[in-house]
Amino acid sequence: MSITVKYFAVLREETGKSQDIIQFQQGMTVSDVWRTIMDKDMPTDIKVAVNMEYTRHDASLKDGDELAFFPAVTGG
Amino acid sequence: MSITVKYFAVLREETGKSQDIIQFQQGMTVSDVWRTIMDKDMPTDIKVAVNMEYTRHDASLKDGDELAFFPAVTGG
Amino acid sequence: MKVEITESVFNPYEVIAQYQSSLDKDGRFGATASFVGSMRDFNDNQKVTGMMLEYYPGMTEKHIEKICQNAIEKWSLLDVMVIHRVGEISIGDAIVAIGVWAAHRGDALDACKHILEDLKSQAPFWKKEQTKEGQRWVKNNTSGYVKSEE
Amino acid sequence: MKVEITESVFNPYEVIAQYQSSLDKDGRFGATASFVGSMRDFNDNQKVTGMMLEYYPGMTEKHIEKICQNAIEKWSLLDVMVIHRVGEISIGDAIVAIGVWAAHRGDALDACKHILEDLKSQAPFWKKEQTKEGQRWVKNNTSGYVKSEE
Repeated sequence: MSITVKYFAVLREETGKSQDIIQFQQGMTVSDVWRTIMDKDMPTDIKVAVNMEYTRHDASLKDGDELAFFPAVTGG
Repeated sequence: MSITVKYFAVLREETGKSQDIIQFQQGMTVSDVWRTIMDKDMPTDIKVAVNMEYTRHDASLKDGDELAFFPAVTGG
Repeated sequence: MKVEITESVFNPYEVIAQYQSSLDKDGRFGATASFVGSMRDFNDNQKVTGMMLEYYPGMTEKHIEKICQNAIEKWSLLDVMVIHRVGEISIGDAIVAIGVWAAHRGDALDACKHILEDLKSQAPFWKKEQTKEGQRWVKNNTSGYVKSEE
Repeated sequence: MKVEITESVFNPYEVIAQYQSSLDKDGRFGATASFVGSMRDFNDNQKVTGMMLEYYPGMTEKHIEKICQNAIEKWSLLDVMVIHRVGEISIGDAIVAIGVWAAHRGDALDACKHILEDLKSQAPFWKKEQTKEGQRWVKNNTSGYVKSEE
């Protein structure tokens, strides 16, 4: 019963890690995970993907999901 | 005192020639030249260049001009 | 700026890459937009087997240079090149290649499209297609979109 | 369709020409639009000396494939390829190359621009620039036009 959490770019640097494995709890949303890990509310400009698809901050999670947090993208 | 007249594409084929040299007459316009050579009025869809610049059917000519008649362009 | 009319088969990407390497502007351009027009085997609902492209030596080059110069002034471009084939052309051959170098992508892409549209509507070239039923002069260029022809 | 992420320097025109020669669609496409984004030595009013490009392995490829698929459906395209560099990048290096093959020019050019804009606004890549004053994460992509930055 776990969720993989990935961090990219400035978030990877700020947290000092590229990945966490956290305990999955029934009814957990994306922003619940952020609050659990960071101990503060999730800023509105953070981008989120679940299982490599963009999603909303209030999206519900399920056991085994891969969650990713990252800033605005700057490729191309 | 002459004007060089060039024909391109279907006009070159219809007239059976790629170039004429005609006598220049004071006050001559592009459509006057057409009428002199073709013995009929100039169709509105014929394109005209004088000295390699697009111009109008009623443009005046001067001695030594290079005049060109051609259909709609289809390059690219 | 480079404008070239050629009777020979050319490899458009080699020509663009070669011209770029002559520019000595590495680090200044962030965006290159290019367009290559090639000969299709189908036009106006008919199978085409070959083509002859006529032009107006002198005027054609001059007019394309003017089109490029206008684009350089309207957008913020670092350089532009156009190469256009004339004479006898086979299926699959490149007919035209346009390269546009700019600091930014929007300028490069918009200018490339604009140069192409100006070239197609104004530059003195005339296509004569070979079909099974014989030869025919192309009357007008198409709109540029599949959907508008359906 | 081809989507590739690479850590190696690539020659964009060679990649586009090679992919085209693998297509076996000579005579079907009349139009190829391409875009190459290269690393500039200047951004946001500062001299840049190098760059690191981070991505999200798996999601990045998947998302670019989706962008291409959407474009293929919206316009009438014959094929699309995207190659994007990641890792350590030097001034003048190609960062991204997009190739779009279509029967007609409008479809190819419009789709190329659209794919690029989608890629820049959505595909998970992050640039960290090296300047004399140190490293900095790029916060947002520019609008794409010189004029909007003046």
